[in-house]
Amino acid sequence: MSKMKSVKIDRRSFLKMLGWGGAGTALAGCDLPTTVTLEEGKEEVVSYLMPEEYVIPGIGVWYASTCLQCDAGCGLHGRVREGRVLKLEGNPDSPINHGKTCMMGQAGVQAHYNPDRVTSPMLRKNGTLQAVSWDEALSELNGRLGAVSGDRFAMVTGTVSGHQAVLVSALMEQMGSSNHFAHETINARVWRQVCEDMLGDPMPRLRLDKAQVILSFGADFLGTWLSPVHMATEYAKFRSAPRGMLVQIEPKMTLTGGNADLWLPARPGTEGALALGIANFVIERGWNKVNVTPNVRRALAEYDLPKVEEITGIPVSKIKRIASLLSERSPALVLAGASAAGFEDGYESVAAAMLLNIIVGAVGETIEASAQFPEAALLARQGSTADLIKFAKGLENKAFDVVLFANTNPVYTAPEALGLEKGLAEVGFKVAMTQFPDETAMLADLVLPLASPLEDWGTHVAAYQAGGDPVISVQQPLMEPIHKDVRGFGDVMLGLLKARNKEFEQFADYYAYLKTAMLNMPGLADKDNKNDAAWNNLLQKGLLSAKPAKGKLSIKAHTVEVAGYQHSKEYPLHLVPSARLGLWDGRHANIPWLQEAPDQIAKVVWDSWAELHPKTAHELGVKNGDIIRVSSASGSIETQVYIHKGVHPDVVAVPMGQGHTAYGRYAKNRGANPLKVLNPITDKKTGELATHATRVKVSKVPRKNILVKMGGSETQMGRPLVRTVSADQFRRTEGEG
Amino acid sequence: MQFANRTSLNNAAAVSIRRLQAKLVQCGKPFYLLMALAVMALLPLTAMAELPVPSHITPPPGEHEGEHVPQPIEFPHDRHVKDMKINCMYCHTYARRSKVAGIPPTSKCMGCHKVIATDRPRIQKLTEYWEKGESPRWKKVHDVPDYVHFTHEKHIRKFVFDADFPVEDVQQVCGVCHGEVREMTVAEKKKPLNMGFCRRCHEANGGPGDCWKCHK
Amino acid sequence: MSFKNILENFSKYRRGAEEGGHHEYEHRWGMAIDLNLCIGCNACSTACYAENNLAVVGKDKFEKGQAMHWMRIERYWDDADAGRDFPEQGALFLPMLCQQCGAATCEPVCPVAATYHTPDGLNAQVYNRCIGSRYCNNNCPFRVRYFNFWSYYESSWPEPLNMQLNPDLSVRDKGVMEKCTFCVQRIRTAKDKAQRENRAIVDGEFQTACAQACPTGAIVFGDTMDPNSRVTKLWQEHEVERGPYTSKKPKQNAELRGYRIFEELNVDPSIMYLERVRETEV
Amino acid sequence: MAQVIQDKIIDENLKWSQINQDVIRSMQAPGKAYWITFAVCVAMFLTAVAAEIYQYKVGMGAAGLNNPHMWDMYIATFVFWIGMSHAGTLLSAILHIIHAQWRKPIYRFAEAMTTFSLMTAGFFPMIHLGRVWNLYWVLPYVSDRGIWPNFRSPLVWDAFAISTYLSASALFLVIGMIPDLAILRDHTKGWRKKFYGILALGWRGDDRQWRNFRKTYMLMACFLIPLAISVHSIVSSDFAMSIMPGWHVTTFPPYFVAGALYSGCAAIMTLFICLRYFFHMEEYMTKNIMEKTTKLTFAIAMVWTYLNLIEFASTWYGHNIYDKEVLISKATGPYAVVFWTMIICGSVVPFTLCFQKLRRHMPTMFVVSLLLQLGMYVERWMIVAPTLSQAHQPHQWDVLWAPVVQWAIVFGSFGWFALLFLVFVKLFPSVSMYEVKELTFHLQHEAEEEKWLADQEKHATPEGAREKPVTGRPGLEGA
Repeated sequence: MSKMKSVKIDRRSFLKMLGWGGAGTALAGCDLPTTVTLEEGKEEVVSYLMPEEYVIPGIGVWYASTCLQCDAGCGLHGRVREGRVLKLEGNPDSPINHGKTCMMGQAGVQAHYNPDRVTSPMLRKNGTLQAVSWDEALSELNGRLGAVSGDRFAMVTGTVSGHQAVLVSALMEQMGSSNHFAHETINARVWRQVCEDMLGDPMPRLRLDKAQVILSFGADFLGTWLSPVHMATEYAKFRSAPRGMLVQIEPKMTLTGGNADLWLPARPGTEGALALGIANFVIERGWNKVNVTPNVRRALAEYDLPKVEEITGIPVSKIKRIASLLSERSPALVLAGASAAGFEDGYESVAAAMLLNIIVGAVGETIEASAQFPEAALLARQGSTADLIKFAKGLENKAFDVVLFANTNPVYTAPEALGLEKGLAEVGFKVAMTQFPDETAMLADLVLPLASPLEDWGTHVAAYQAGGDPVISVQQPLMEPIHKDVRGFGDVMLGLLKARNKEFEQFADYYAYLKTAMLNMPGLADKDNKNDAAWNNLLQKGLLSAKPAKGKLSIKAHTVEVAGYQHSKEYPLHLVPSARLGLWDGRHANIPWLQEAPDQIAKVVWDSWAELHPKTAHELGVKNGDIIRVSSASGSIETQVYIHKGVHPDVVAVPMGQGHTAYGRYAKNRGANPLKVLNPITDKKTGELATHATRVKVSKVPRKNILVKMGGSETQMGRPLVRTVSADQFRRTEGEG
Repeated sequence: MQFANRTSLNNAAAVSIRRLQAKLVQCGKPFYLLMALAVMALLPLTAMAELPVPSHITPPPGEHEGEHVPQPIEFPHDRHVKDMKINCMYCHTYARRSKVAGIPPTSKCMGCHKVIATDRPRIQKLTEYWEKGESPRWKKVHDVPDYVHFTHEKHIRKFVFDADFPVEDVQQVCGVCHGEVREMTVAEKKKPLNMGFCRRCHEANGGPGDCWKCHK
Repeated sequence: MSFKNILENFSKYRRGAEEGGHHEYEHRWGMAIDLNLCIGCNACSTACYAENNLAVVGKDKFEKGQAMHWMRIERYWDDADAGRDFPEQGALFLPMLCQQCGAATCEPVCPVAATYHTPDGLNAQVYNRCIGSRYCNNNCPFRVRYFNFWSYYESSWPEPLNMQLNPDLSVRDKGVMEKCTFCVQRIRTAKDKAQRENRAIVDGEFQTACAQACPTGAIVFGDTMDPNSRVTKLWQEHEVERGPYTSKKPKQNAELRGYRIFEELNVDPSIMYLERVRETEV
Repeated sequence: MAQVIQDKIIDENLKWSQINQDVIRSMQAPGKAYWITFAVCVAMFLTAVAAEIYQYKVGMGAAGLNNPHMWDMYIATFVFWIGMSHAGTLLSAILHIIHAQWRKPIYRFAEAMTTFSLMTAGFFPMIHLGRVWNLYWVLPYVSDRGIWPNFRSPLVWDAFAISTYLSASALFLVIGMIPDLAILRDHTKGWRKKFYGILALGWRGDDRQWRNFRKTYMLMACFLIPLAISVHSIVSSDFAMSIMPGWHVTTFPPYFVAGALYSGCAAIMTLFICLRYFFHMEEYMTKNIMEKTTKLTFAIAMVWTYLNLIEFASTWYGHNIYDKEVLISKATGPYAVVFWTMIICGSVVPFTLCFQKLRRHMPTMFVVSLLLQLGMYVERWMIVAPTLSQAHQPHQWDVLWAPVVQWAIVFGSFGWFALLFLVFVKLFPSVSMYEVKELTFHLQHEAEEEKWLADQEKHATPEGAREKPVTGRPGLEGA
């Protein structure tokens, strides 16, 4: 152990910051250049205590780590210079992101250097949170944990995987509690369930690169679905000659919709019916590659095209065209995401899409069995809103005495109707482990400041394993903690475990635990750890491939029953809480780069907005920038109008991410949070929150806002800036692939 | 090139005047005026550096009377360079590899000073730092503006390695910009290190003339 | 640039003004941006913020049009959408950054020569030479130059955000024009490294931050003078050539996708765009 | 013949001592109205100074500029003031060369206007610079850094042109005043005597001095005319040298010069009426002179209108889509009100000058002259802003209305100009005494000659040939 400790010191000492006193920050032209810069003795310069072999001041070095901005698990390379991490790039070795990142990944440094981090433990005394020492905080926490028994203890996390998941389960085991809730608002829980039920694999690999036509029912795979960066890299192959075709059916144009060849808004919640109608038509014409059981066939026959048109509002001709495309341009791939799944019968809608996949022969062609990571204990405990609802139920029943939140902010993301805040008030002791002063932390009795992902150790197993071989990727710190008084998530968990189980005392800290654990993984040959070669290789590469526990897909097509469309007089519109690549579910609202980055479609910055179709806006008599009140049965929000044609006329779409009441200077009191007004409707099968099922009415508020967006003209004014060419010509000149 | 014959006095005066103007604009204290005048008056008295200049370098004219910057430890360059004959790059190891020459890691100092001269107050101060596990916070003396990209590595390569200049005499090359460090305790700025100085040297020695080579 | 220099090189200097740029280039950095692959996700733009110390201006200043995004994704709706209920063909995305024109219109108008053409084929902007007359952006048809209307250092990088600042390039203060540099700090590092190792720069050895980040690989960056570079091959494949625009020039194969924006203004941009592909049959 | 007498520029029977008296009276200790005006001007100027200090401190963002609109009212105002300076040169130099007698009572304040509007214009390139403290980098000075300004840039030409023009026109003004200053030296006491004594440069009014004076003055006039025309051509190249639609216009130099003369003449009309009214100079600034000025203004207005139409036509038929769209947007877009203000004030309002009744009605002329200047101001703004609002890249299209800081500085520039002018009229003779004397002498001579000729015809010398009137040398006899 002592040896390990010394190793650790060596490993970490390069992270020490050098000479931070203004390096790279003096301004060109702040003043007369001669005054500022030709002065001697203004800046400081500091050397390392010990020479570091690979660290030369003035030269940047890249270290591998893992991105934690969402749960896709992309590999990272971070550029470190003078002990500061400056820039993140993708790890080219990662089969997930192939060296690429999304905007959120790029902004990881701003989460790390965020000026609004929690810098010391805080304990609620006389009603207010006050800074305390870690010793005091932990003794308080251990005392509370000691006093609670079994299921009275609950832990709420986001998606958690790798060795952190192991520690979480260990803690739950030690506490004798089964109440671990993993909460993610943006998830693919319903898709997973459908895949599990119909294909026997919860997360099959989707081969976008092989597909020639993709029909997506609201799956924003380029933006927010499953593993966006990976999907985008695959999309590039899909779009290269001979170029596949993308059809997107969704009530509000997402980033993926913006790139579709055909974008159609079906009436919200009728995607299932549309899928069934297409399936019916495909079978009718005999285009199906796989035959279905007579039961299924009978059920499908109900969905003749005129009826489907009536339900979905999509003309028969278009439906026929889509159906013929699916057969002409095989292999096809049908996806279904949030806007199809977010209803009471969401499961059925997604199942209908999957049925279509089966019928057109996508399964086995473009849908392959997943490369499951072999170590079950390390697999991701994937977050869902079902867990949040379960947790809320528990709160309602006053089932918990101590609740431990880690890296999650349910107080912000939970709909008002779940009564989370009220329920939490009844809980004896609430602990928030977080980097930022978020809404949950503001309600907590104890706040434990966590190290940022770029300061912490960890391992991650992505839920969606993109490559042929599954990987576990390593998260290593890229610099020493900026704030002295923060601790890694693993370290805190290990500390809690040590207090309960002597077994864990052999590990000095989480790093030691992780290293021991990883070196025992099959695949790291150097078991006796000579010169740390295997370990160093692992850190250098950033990930470890394993032999896949390959399953086989077994098709179980069954009948699907989707509900018809119901009009509502009182609440005529549907609320679509759209997910944004950027602010995600609101966790990145405190990152200035992401606030300033315009929304990909609306191009609005620093605020939220309600997208309305010009027709709807005309009926309501509102213009861009007018404030409207969006009211559901569970509450109301006010936000500015943004009019464009990329929404269904029955829809008001408000993006998630804003409307924080805490969370630092960049996020606080900015915009509105659509999640708050969602009705507590759940998907019947999975218990997921039906995010798109809330009906709302909209009324004008006599106030106006200046809609702050990028770009002067909405069209090119006939100027040939973005030129287009037909796909036929493209295939002629650049080949059939 | 037409400036190459300019006397160092003129040049230094020009620099001083610019500094003076700049300072006056910045704070307008008559103090600076007096100081600049004093510097100007003293300039003719300044003895020229005696350090031999390598024959393959045409040194740019230009002198500067740097302030004596108080450092955490009054490090005696003269002792190390002149008396001990230690090569510049023994301590400033990064000069041939990186933009910056680098301050030696404290362990390097301690490599000798665990045993040598341990009774001296400066060494005791150094030992104190070492035992605390800290490095002294030195003040930068030779500093170029942050919009300037200067790299030691290229200059050392051109004037030492590519020119087959004996590495043991490297201080002559360093001295072109750093002055006669062997006569100083802590480093003092002896050359103006402003754009005119750089440009004159680049013109005389065939350095690049493209703005973006040095400005960032 | 002394008197002597001016006298000796005057004809070259003058010709540069007329014909644009240098005549003996060391490199000519260029790009090819495939609009068929660009999904408009903003990864490049954010990467640019991270790499190039771009200031975050905040909502009020963004509203005034003072944002500093060197790389911006322009989103256009189809002109044909005006007659439709929905934008059925999606949006049109255009990554717009400095085109590093060979005959850049920004260069001749700068009164202090703060912007000039480098032997690498780049439009350099020397920040500390800039006096802020802003003529360059007025004369830029792409409007890709950004002026520091305010001092952003305090507001944009409150501690410890300023620790992220890239020391390889300066932080610009108020009154200075700035623009995309094709990540000249990366070019510089790569050139230094190649020189140290006594070799030519290998294609793909380094990339600009935007090209590196782009998830679909829509942006290809490289030396258009290196015959083996990916970008040169793309330019050749699409029969796009450098140099002034003439209508007499044998028209490239009309079926090919390569084009340069505003080429008819004779600015000789260094970025070739590839046309967005549209399915016509849906 | 009767026409000649009716049309006379000025009453030729004015006594020279009366002229001296009248002009010196105008320079006497100012009254209440003067001080109030002065205070208003100072207030305007100080507001501008405050705005500029604020802008200097926080950056150009204070002026509300943004990415497409890198320039706005500062540049428009700069062009306006430069333009205004042209009429002084025109009146003084061109009319001097072509011996237009009627210029003599009014050229002095017009020349002062030239100098002062240049002094005002000179501020604007500085105000508009992002880093004004480095302004001197525009000048080619020998520097330690060995770098030079970019001689290809029209902004550098501007720097040369403006500084040359300012020094030349200031010199012209001062030289032209020397005989008057000598008069003042001889008629004043105390500090004024000393002051004028220094400025009069030892003028005694002897023949050699007069001869040299006239030669110098003529030479300066000849030098100034091409200079003035080139200055505004260079200012126009700030726009014409760019490739922006609406700026890249080859007819800009003459268009700018015409516009400059136009606004300058209008300004002369305004100042003419002010001086006439406030200093009771009705005898010097007669309605006849006014009429001649207005006729000149009308002619220039028509030239300007013609060039304007030429520009529109060439844009229209040139079929450059970008140019055309900018033009259409000017007339129909968000700036349409401003555009039509410009057309009406610049091309329609001048038709009032066709009517003699109106021409001789001073209040009307005052209003008209202000309208013309408004038209010319918005013309400059219509050149700068709409092009920037709607150039090649539609993504960067925007509409900008200047915020308060810009307005404060622009208004302040009027305050500054007026301030200079107010100081001038109290320190220097705003009417050229010696030239008015010259004029009366000539007129007398002319009248007498006419009379003599008429008499000759009528009476065929019954009382014998009357002697021709004695011609004396005009000049300083009265001084």
